[in-house]
Amino acid sequence: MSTYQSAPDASMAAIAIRDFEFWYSEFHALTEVNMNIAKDSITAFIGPSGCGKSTFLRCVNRMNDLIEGTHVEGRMELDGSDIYAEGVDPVDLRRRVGMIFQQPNPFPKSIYENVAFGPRLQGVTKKSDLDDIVEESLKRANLWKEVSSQLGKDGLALSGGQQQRLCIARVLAVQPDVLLMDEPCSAIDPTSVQKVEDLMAELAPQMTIVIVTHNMQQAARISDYTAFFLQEVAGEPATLIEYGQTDSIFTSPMDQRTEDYITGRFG
Amino acid sequence: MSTYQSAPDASMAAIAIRDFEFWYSEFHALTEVNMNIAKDSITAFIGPSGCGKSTFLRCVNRMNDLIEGTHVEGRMELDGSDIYAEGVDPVDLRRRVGMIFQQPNPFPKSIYENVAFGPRLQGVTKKSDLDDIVEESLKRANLWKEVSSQLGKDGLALSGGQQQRLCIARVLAVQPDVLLMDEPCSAIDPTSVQKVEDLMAELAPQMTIVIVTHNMQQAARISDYTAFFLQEVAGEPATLIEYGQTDSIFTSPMDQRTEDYITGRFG
Amino acid sequence: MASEMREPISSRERIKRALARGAVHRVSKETSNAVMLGVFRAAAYITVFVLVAILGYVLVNGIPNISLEFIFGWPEGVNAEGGIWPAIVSTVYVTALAMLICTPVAVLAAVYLAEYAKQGHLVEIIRYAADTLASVPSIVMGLFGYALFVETMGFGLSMLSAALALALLMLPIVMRTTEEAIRAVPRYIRWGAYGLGATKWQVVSKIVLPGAFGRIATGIVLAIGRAIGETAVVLYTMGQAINLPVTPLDSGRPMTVHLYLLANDGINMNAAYGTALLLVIIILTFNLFARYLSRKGK
Amino acid sequence: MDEPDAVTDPTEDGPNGLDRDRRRLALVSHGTYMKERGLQCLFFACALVAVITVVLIFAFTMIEAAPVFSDIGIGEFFGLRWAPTEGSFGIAALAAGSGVVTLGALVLGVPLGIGTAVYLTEIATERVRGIVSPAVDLLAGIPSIIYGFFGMVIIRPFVAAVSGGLGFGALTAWFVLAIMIVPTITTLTMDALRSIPMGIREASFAMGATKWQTIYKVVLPAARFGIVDAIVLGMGRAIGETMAVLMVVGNAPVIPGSVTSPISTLTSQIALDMSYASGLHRTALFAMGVVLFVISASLVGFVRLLSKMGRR
Amino acid sequence: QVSEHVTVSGSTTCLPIAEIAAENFKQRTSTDVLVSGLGSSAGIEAVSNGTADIATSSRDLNDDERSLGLTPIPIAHDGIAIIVNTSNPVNRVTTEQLRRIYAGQITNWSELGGDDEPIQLVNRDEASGTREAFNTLVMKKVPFDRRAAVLPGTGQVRDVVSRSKGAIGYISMGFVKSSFADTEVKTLDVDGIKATEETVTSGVYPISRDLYFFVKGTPSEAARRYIDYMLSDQMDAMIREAGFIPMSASKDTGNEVS
Ligand SMILES: Nc1ncnc2c1ncn2[C@@H]1O[C@H](COP(=O)(O)OP(=O)(O)OP(=O)(O)O)[C@@H](O)[C@H]1O
Ligand SMILES: Nc1ncnc2c1ncn2[C@@H]1O[C@H](COP(=O)(O)OP(=O)(O)OP(=O)(O)O)[C@@H](O)[C@H]1O
Ligand SMILES: [Mg+2]
Ligand SMILES: [Mg+2]
Ligand SMILES: O=P([O-])([O-])[O-]
Repeated sequence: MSTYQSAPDASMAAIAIRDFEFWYSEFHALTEVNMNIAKDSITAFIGPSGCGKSTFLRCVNRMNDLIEGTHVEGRMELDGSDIYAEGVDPVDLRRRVGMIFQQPNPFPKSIYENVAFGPRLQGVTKKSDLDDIVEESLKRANLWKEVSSQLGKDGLALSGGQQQRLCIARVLAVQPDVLLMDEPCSAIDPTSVQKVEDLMAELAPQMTIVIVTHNMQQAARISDYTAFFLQEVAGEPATLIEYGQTDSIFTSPMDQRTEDYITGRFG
Repeated sequence: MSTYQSAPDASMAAIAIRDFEFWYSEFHALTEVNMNIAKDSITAFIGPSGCGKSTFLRCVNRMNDLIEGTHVEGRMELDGSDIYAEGVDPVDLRRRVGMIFQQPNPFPKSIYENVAFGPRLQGVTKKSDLDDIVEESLKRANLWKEVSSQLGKDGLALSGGQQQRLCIARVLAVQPDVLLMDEPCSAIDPTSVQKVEDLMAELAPQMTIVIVTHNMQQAARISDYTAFFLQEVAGEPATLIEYGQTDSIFTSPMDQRTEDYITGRFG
Repeated sequence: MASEMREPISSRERIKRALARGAVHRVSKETSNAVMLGVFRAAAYITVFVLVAILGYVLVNGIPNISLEFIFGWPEGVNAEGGIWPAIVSTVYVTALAMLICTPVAVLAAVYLAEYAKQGHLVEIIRYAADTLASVPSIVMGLFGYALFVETMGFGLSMLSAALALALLMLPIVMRTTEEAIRAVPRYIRWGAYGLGATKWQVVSKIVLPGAFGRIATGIVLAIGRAIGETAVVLYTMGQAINLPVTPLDSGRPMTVHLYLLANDGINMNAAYGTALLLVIIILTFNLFARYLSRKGK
Repeated sequence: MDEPDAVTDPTEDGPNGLDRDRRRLALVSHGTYMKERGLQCLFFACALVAVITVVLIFAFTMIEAAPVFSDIGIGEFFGLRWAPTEGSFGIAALAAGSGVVTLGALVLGVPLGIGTAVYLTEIATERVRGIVSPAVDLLAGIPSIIYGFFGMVIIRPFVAAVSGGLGFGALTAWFVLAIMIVPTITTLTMDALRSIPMGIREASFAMGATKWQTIYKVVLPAARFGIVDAIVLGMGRAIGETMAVLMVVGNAPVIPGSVTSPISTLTSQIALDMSYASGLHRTALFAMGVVLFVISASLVGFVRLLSKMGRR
Repeated sequence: QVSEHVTVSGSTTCLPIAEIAAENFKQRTSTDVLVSGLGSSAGIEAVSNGTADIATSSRDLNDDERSLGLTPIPIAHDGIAIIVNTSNPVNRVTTEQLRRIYAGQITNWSELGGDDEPIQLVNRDEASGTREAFNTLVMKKVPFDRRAAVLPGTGQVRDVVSRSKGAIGYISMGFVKSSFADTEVKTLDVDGIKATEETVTSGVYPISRDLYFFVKGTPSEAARRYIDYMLSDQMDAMIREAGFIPMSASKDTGNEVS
């Protein structure tokens, strides 16, 4: 059903999705998703509002487990092992698959404690180790310069863009293999958007990044691969319409619906 | 200060605005607005978020009177009489100047009672008259077919798009001369947007319509005239930057800031 | 096109005509508006006036009777002259004990409802039970406390019996405010923690409860205010002996009961006014403190 | 439960050097599982405390009240004559007293409470609201004994002076209870009114409705469930109130001749008799407790039903 | 050291003297005595079920209570005064009239030679020993008018009567005069006799009774010493101050009180 244009093959996949279906209780939200998400590159999910981009993203680190009544079918493999297999600890999975949300969501704690939160969960207690991790993570998130002198400050006291980078630093501190970002730039100012995009470009070579965005230009700018989702009929499940290298998708979409969406004919 | 391109002249004006200023208590929100809103046509207000489009729209039916501490200067004339003149009853004014909001807001009553609300306020009590008004208004709002068999149903039980049309029917039932619409399509689905746009086109020949929209394509598609507002410096009042026929504004804006906004360079 | 146009025109005319017919019957909307707004205003003024009158009355009559000796002294003699120190201590003692008993249970119960429970019959039943508990008339709680704690469990008329009964009274209040507080913690923040690989308990204990602390404290303080003012429950669970309680099994006489007895005996009304004023001051202080906490929590 | 086979072994078919830091996904460890389970059970137990208590209250009062059925008889129990020393345990007059006192309090208190709430949410300026609504909030916390005390020293003598009687009776109780329930009704009604979206008020004004028209045609109907909630909870408070009533009704367990003659209520009679009652008398008091409990539980049930309807 | 304490519960009439005794006793022996007053019947109930060491009562045991095995210890004599509003011109009643008043048969003061003013009955609650004594001595099994206001405390009866013109009530004579109340009440002569220490001690005043302690079985050491203290000469002045008549008064004159 989906169209593929020079999409990553199984050998390049960090995450391999096969015949994936998703339900919110009664509501069948996603159907027949098949795709390989390329390792150490940036994949963008685009599509009109309500087409299940966030839903699908949250399937990757099983955040949907937290919503009552959800249910999946099909396989989703992270480095070859099915994350929905019986007995798999979603907590461990989420440590390996970090997530950034639309709304920057620092904990109501100090900057330091925000970043140290993950390592502490994993049992790091030595002050010097924690200091190290916090500094490294903030540096990787391009935030160190701005906050190094005020690590005790409340994370909520930062600007929106800084908060978002703090959230990224917080995730980097647990060394995830995959980073999921759900519209990470839609609630922050243009200058901060620039910084976050730069940061993503820096991280990509060693990290699989998946980003949901409403901003076509952003998808075109930063991603290596683009996946277009669509829910054609309200109430029916959405699915993957077209997937492939970003250049191809944006310059020569093969599916009419992709083209309509990209050229702004709806949505 | 504002630029005008083939803007309506005073003879065509349903609403004539002169040197209009607006304050929320201390905050000077709008300054030096001068414009003629053309009778029986569609005028679109565009501009980035927070530039006072809604504020200005709400000045036209004096909804801002309901907010404590607001204050206006200048003149705003509806068919030649100043609506801010002493002794003008805002309640009567609002009957002549209907308003549709971003969020469809039917009363938690039956569809019938929603539409009959305005006529009842005006003293219509005869069942047959009310029946007539309800039917005619729903027909004009292109909703009759969908709801004629279930007039007793709660207005809130309709879909978002139907709710918005119900709100329009509700306003039509009191026969306003002017219809103000504040982002009427931003909270409803694409199919419904189509229906509402069609409806506006049908109504326009006999009704002055002013619409605030964030959707540039929509403004271009449906409006006869377009006004671009901008607040250049945060904290300073916003003003009208450019105003004129929609075609001219979109194809050859005279002000650089208008061009920047329309081509998506900011906002 | 033409046929499309005709429809709305005729509609327009018909609406206009119907509206015009109706306009004949119109009553003066300005008058009814002015009158009714006046009625509402009057209702508010009466309410405020009455409540201020009560507080003013208690204040005016109470102030002359309050002194250090009144606060820290013991009741003496035939006419209960002197002070009400044992009553103050009994009140503080029993309320603190009730709070200690109630808070952990209520907070953990709220955690269950907000974080763990699946919506369903069980949760419905728990909520119904909590609501019912909140509305059990205090005299019934007194009866129950007397039958269970005083007699069956053998705690006698004591701080412990009274505190247990009061804790039951406070339980639903703290439970509800805590649940609301927990729910008010944005789900985004929770997700952030889950996303970092926190287990449910870690999220609850490290993120949710600290985040909700201000509002939980508000609930507890409000419940304390309620417990301090309670009379019927303690009357038959604590006894009324004038006594400085030491162990939880001691009897005592809280301020509310002292006030009731003074008012009934009607002999030393001065002491009654003084007690009433102190009681009101203490409770208002707690409630103001709760407001302060909730404002700070936001 | 642990099924390692469900996870394919990466070392077997790991392709082409891309398995930089490939590791198996950890399975949920038994320790973590047990700990989380244990905590959940603890929380659950705490949540059940409320249920258990309610059941206990009912069961305990019911057991203590059991002889009412065997030794007094249901018919006699709901009879008119309350004279425990003479072996009559009819609660009809007391129940009637509770009913009369509650109804009157509602008649006075509901318009005041709702009127105040409407004024504060819909009409008053920001400044007035800022002062008055916290004050009403605070007054909701004033204990009933204070209201009773005030009723006893001010309202009762006042009613006595006006009516020429002793001043004990339904009329005095109405005033006292009305004052008591007004803050409750006001705060709850304000909650209900505030939860109505601003949008429909704006819509009404934009249709050319006056403030009053908006209030009674749009706002009050939209808030009707919340307002009924407020009234029912105020009613519960009035029925269950003990000390304030005890201090002003005069405690005569009869059907009164007028609103200024002494009456008695279920709650005040329990409070009055509890200290010395023994035997059947005591049993009857517990049975009255059961009656009160059932009334308040049904009111709560009613409110919950209503809010469920409101949500729909 | 585990502080021993004595729990005393019962009559509101006896409350003041029991509390004074407790205060003084504590000063002397540092033993806590916890006194509460909910009515005589409440105290008797409390002692018989073990929640109190001593019951105070303003009446003797009734027939039901005799089987409980309680030992009565009279601690003072007391008269029950009939009180009316000071503006009431009536000065005397007979026991017979009193009975008919409280039975609801005489309902207007004019029937007693007073103003044309309805009689407002103020009664005590059933826990009250005063009521029980009044019932025995005056009502003689004729039931009380059930429409009467029932007040749970002596002080309230006094206060209500002092403020309502048509009211009548009965309280322990010890409470008639109070330096703390700002209102006055007037006592009526009963069968032509004023309630005074002499008339009560001599038994001439028709509505008099004794105040009692009741204990169950052998009281604890501390309780026994508290009782002894209450009966000692040291308490006499205090008992008089509270408006009652110490037992020694009748011993002195050699009179026995009914
Ligand atoms: N918790 C939920 N329970 C039930 N349905 C849900 C839930 N969350 C989302 N949905 C539904 O699933 C569909 C997909 O939602 P989703 O949030 O994934 O869309 P999206 O593509 O992320 O949209 P947006 O661009 O607006 O964020 C929508 O129809 C939505 O209504
Ligand atoms: N009630 C109010 N009191 C004070 N300031 C207000 C109020 N409402 C709006 N403002 C301010 O007035 C300015 C204009 O707001 P307005 O809502 O008119 O903008 P807008 O152009 O409609 O924006 P949007 O596109 O987001 O709807 C903003 O700076 C806003 O913060
Ligand atoms: Mg989304
Ligand atoms: Mg706006
Ligand atoms: O002394 P009593 O309170 O029992 O009348």
